[in-house]
Amino acid sequence: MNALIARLVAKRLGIMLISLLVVAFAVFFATELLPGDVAQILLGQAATPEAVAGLRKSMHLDQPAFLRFLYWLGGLLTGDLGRSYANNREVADLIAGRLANSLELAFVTTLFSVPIALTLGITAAMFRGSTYDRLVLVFTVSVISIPEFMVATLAVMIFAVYLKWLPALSVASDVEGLGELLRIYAMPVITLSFVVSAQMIRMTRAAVIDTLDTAYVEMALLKGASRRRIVLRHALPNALGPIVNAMALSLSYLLGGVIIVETIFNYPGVAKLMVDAVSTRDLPLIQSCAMIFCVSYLLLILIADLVAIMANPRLRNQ
Amino acid sequence: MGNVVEIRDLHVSARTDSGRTVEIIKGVDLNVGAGEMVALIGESGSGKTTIALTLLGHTRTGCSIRKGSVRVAGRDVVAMSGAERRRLRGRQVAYVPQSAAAAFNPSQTIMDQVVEVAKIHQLMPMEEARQKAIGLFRALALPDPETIGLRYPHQVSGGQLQRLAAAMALIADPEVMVFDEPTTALDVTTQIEVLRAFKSVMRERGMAGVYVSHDLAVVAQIADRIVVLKGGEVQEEGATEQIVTAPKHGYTRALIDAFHPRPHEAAATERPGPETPVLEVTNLTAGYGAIGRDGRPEYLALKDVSFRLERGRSLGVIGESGSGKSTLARAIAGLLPPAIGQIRMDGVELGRRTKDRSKEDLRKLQIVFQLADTALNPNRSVGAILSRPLTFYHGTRGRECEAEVDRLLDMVRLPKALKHRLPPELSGGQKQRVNFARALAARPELILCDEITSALDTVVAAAILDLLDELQRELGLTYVFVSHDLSTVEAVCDRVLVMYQGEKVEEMPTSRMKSGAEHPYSKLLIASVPQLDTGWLDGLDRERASPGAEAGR
Amino acid sequence: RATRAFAETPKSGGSITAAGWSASTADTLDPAKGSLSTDYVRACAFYNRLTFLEEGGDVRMELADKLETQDAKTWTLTLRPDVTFHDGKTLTTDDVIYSLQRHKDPAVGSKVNAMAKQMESFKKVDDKVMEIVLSAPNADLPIILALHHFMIIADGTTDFSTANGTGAFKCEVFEPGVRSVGVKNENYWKDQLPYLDSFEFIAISDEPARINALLSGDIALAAAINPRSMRRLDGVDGVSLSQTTSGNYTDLNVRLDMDPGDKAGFVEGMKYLINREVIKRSILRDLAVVANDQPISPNDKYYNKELPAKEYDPDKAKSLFEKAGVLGQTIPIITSDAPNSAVDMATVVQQAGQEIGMPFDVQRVPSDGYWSNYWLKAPIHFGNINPRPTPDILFSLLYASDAPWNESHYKSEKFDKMLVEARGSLDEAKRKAIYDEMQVMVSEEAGTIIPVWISNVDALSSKLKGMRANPLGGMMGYAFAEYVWLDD
Amino acid sequence: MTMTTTASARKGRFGWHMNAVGIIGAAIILFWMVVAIAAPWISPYPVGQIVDFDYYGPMSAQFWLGTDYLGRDMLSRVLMGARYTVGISLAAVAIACFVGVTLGMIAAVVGGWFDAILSRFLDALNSLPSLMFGLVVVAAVGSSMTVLVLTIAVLYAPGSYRFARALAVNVNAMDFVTVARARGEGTIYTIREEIFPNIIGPVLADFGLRFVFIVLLLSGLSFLGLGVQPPNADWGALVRENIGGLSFGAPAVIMPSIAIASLTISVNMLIDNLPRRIRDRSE
Ligand SMILES: Nc1ncnc2c1ncn2[C@@H]1O[C@H](COP(=O)(O)OP(=O)(O)OP(=O)(O)O)[C@@H](O)[C@H]1O
Ligand SMILES: Nc1ncnc2c1ncn2[C@@H]1O[C@H](COP(=O)(O)OP(=O)(O)OP(=O)(O)O)[C@@H](O)[C@H]1O
Ligand SMILES: [Mg+2]
Ligand SMILES: [Mg+2]
Repeated sequence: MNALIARLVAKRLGIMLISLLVVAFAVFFATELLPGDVAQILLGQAATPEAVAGLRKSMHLDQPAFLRFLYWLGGLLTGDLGRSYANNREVADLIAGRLANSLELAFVTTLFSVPIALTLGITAAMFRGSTYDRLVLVFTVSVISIPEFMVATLAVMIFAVYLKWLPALSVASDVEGLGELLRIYAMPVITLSFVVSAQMIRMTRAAVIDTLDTAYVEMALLKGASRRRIVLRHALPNALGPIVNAMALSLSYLLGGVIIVETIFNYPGVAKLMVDAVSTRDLPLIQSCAMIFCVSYLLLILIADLVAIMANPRLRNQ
Repeated sequence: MGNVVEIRDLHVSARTDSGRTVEIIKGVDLNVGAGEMVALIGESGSGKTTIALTLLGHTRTGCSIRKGSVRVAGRDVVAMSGAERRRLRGRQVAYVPQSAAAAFNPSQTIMDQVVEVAKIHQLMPMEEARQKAIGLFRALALPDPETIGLRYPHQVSGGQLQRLAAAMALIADPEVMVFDEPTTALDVTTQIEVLRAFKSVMRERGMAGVYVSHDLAVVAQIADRIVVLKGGEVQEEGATEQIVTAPKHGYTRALIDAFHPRPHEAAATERPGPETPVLEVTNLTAGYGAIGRDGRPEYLALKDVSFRLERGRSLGVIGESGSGKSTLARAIAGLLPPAIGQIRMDGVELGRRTKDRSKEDLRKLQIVFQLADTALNPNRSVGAILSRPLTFYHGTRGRECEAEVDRLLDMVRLPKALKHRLPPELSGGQKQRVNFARALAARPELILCDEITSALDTVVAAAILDLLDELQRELGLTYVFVSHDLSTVEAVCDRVLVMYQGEKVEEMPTSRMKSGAEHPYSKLLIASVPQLDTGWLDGLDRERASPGAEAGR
Repeated sequence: RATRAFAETPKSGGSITAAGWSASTADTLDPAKGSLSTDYVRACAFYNRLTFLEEGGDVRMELADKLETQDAKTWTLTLRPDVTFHDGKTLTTDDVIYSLQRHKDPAVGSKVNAMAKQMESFKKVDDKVMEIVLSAPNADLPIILALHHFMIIADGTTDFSTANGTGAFKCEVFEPGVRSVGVKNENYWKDQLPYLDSFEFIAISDEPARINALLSGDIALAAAINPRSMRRLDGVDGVSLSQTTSGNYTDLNVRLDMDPGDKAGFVEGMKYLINREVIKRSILRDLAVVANDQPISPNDKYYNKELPAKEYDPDKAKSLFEKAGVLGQTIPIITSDAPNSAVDMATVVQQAGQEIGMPFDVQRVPSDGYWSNYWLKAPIHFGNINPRPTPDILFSLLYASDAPWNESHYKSEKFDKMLVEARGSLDEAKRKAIYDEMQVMVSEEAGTIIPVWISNVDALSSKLKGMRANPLGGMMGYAFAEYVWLDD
Repeated sequence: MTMTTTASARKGRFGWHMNAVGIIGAAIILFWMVVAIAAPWISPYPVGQIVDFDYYGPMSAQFWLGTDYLGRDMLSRVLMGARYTVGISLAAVAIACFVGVTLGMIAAVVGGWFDAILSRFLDALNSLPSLMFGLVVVAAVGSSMTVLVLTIAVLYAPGSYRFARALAVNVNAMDFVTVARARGEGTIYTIREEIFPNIIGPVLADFGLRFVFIVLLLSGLSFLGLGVQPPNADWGALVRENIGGLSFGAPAVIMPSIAIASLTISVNMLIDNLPRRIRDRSE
């Protein structure tokens, strides 16, 4: 069993490396295709040809971009993410704090949204076809069809401006105590939960319904098991694979896709960092962010697969 | 002492997708006395399962008990509250499902599921329940009774699972056991073991039972009384002996007739001599899994099989489940490239896989699968399914094609109007006919039939077999007929080939099958076919000292 | 409205958080590279300039004690005696020379490289006195030195991960794209200043979010309020507004060297087609002043009051387009969210065009890369010019034949000559006359259509006192931190 | 065997019946489609015209849905916006799903290297930030309606691919596909006739969700300069540009939101309640 998982993990890590390489190249070429380079963008309106040339030279941008890219890749192998072109700081330093922030937010959101999504999805499946079920379905579609920035703005207006319960900004800098932490995270987490839950609810519902239709669930019913027991002990463990997979896909959004939330709540995370990096054509920073998103995406999928395997004795004992 | 089960004027209705309500059980009465085993038989869709489930106060989604009462141990389950019904289930009435493989939760150990009833109803401490389960395993002649409970469902064989399902039902010492076709999915050798185990346990504990089946021979072994159902109504009811030997109702007679296969008559034009065979298979070896360095797959399902088959003849392939019968058919059809060996059709060697074969070769050799449900695309009309091979192989289109489809439907005795239906709208027998007609549409010379009647009830199966026989005579077809059911093989084949663990153990003419089998496995297989004789199973027990070890594998 | 009573007495103590509108990883503490409001705010807090531009446009000495000249070419600079850097080092002319000299090195990437080039040489007289020699006379040097980029840093500084300046605050935290925190410099050379113990500066790029943060009390100052948000803030207790009409404008540029701008009459037609009144009222909600197609703001003493703005006159525009032979042709206008309100202005022009049978194809392009890809390049596009303190800077930056940002590619030898003449002249009346004429030339001849002056509005908590307008831009020319105080 | 038993109950051609919820959904979609087509004729004012010097005007007899931040007529803007939101989103989601589903089915049927490489490639495409992708597209090929539709399609095809592939792999293992293969059928026939009809149900449900995402994505892309050009705006962009009016409940921000919700919810209502004939084909 452990050998199987070890083999799977090894294989996936191999694939991950290849994917990372592909993404790195793709991002590089995309950056190259974008008009303008760091020097030009940094100088902005003041970008006269001589000024650009001078700055490029001083930043060692006069080497071919591809060479710099390879150099960066080489550095990556030794764990060196390089220096940001835009402000000449270590990319690792720039990212570290913000990645921690992003992970924190993603973590809290996960803690909050996953149980809710599971509960709603499972209960909707249990009462399939009922008014409750229909309500949940309509709710999920409505939630995803309200633009994220609207949810966020509304939340701020209600909770921060009118009620003054929560701060309008979520600067995680000087937090004291759990209560303060909860206050600070409340609004971004609510907004993000809206965004990521819908998909999870729908998939959970579908997966649980699939298993509720099986003969072994009917058998459990005929053994006199309660509805609760049927769902929790018989249906859920067998629906875990697809559910976890859907969760992984939804949660992968929490790192790179939260730009709107980061903007509105002024939360310093990696999504905004990446946008900054793109707008300044800061190749090392763009690349590093892209790698982080890619790795987190692949890791989540790997975890989902491992959970699916652990949940399924047939796979587990192969 | 009164009846343990009393059903009075039971009406069950179902709501169809289009919102109509149809009555599927139309006023059934049923009594089961203490210690009595009553069998419900009838064709597919006659309402057997529906009635059996009402004993537990359960109806499938969309169905509801409209009228009548179902009294179990004196209490009416129809009138019970949900909580009361939950208390009844598992404890007073227990259910053994048709397919144990599907009825076990794949992610829990067997022991957990067997003792679950005790846990739900808090009948005894868990340790005690486990000990009791082990005792049941032993009583049901399961191997390794101490440890088998620790395995997961996929780690035991189908026959064992079926017995484990019985153990699961027996754990709470219920007053009534409900068996829903518990052996239909098993092969004959396993079926015997399971039947025997059921019978002895039931007898020992003096339980009452309801046994659902469409197989008269099986029912004859185990039931005290038989109730014959059709279209949700009771046709005939009587003691087993009476039903089997002196059926009164016409439908019952048809059932019993269908059981006695008409022996196959060898093809009329017995051509002699050294004509090139239609199909010649030499040293065929095939399997599944990764291909090793020696070119052999990891797991060999077929080892060194050879045979010849002449035009207009049919060859039966028999053997227990997993013996490699389907693998043989798939290898011949080119769906599973063989590792070693050749397949010749009309003396010409065929490509290893379908891709390597010419369209003409593909046309001449058609394969028909066991489960018509999965072999027919549920979303294409019968007409479309049948016209595709016509267009594909012969370029027939338009009106001509329509006419040809009509002719095919006629050939398999289906009304033309069926053309516009989708497969899910057909009955099992109809589906299998369409499945077969599709093969005929190619105008093949050789048809590989993989258990095409196993999933059908006897009456329908007999009709299909007749049809096969007739078409062979009319069109000069050659069949390879895969089955685990000897009587069907007997009905259509000239020769039989016995398979065991991927190897051909014996080949002989059908006529010699009963008397002339030499290999011990062939003998066991042939002796395991239930006879329509109430004393057969008991007689067999006396004959043979210990239950066969094979079935427990 | 901006000039609130200044009679109240300032109080010391307290700290605030203020929010600008943009920040990125390119944020810098190097004054030479500053390009965003956040950079300027930081620079003003941590460093000092030699001179400071007051509300009315007058120059006040800051680090400089005296700045004198005879011929507007050679300037003698005397430094204040008592100034020290945050690290304790005393300010000397070496620091000044280093600070000014580095702008001329292209490798530094200075934003004012072009302007610094005229400072031909620097001569140290002693620690407190030096000479600046210009390549040509320029009477505006004191104003030029008041630009944010000419902040004085310590001699030899190359590492800008923190700021070592002479300013009112010491840099405590600097996280590019996130926030910066300054704490009061106890040894500040100005008496009493600053009043605040510390201040934090962040950027909230989403405008509604910025206002929400102010309303919820999370921040004390929200810069650059959109005119259409006025309705939310009007009459709200605890919020006051600070409005500055400085020289900020968004202009529609028609390149004179390209089709269709090279066709006689086209540019003039456009000047009549643009509905300044609608732009002022509908787009900017009256937080604007109608402008007359030249870059010198009405607050400036050199503003030509005689020069009228062209009235909206679609019929005249139509006949001009007909004359140019372009009527009915579909003409693309490049717009983007990068120049303030440009998209809305483009639609106003488009709508007006539609009414006279002149179809404009408005193309909104990404703000990312707008300045390097479309600005100055597309035949018809929008630009946005921040306030500049002198006509000379404006004209040489934007209209001289060799101007780096010659938006409409306007070329006139006469204009170039007048520019040089005015620059070198210390005679006020003469300068005024020349600049008046130049304004007329630009207004009539150049392809830059400047419909309105855009006011800058900052919203602040009414506890925050001491904010005043400044010609260099909003937030008191970005220098508010040093001068504001908290009242309770 | 249960399949057999339910069959008889399904006899008859009642499969096309659609329930009330589905009909309402279809009616709303139809309504918006008619609006999209007829918009230029039924809009009371030109979309770009400033008709009111007030802004965020309330609903009135003159301006039914009030006015926007510039004082333009909201009704006209919403009506014209329907063209873009309905048209582009439907076109883009159709292309994305068509391409994704087709490739997914091919990958499932062909398998092997083709499958492995395609899956890796699309995974990589998926982890490219969409902002960057949008920027590159504008920079490389400029902006037009076609480009916008294609860009969205490219952004959403990988997800669709993943989904369809997983479904198709299951169907591919069914006997009727084996029969087709044994008959010698080509890949195209197999995916078109044998696989596709059996995954259409879940694919449609996925289509519905993806449609919702695309409606919202649209507004983001038009800010990048892709696609809908001023003075026109899709509904998402209308919400975005008028978001400042949210605090006093201006109809300018509420109305387009309602329009979005009505469209996306009814698309999903329709799909969830399609005649069983279509929806449950794969069950
Ligand atoms: N949920 C349902 N909705 C509608 N009709 C149903 C439903 N379940 C069963 N039926 C119909 O009820 C009838 C009786 O079904 P039942 O399963 O009891 O038959 P059976 O005799 O057990 O058949 P089999 O031998 O195939 O198991 C069939 O015609 C079937 O189509
Ligand atoms: N796809 C597969 N991968 C691996 N092993 C397989 C596969 N299909 C069949 N086998 C194994 O090959 C052996 C022969 O299988 P085959 O299907 O030929 O048996 P069979 O005689 O047709 O049995 P049944 O009567 O149950 O249909 C079995 O042990 C089975 O478990
Ligand atoms: Mg049944
Ligand atoms: Mg088989």
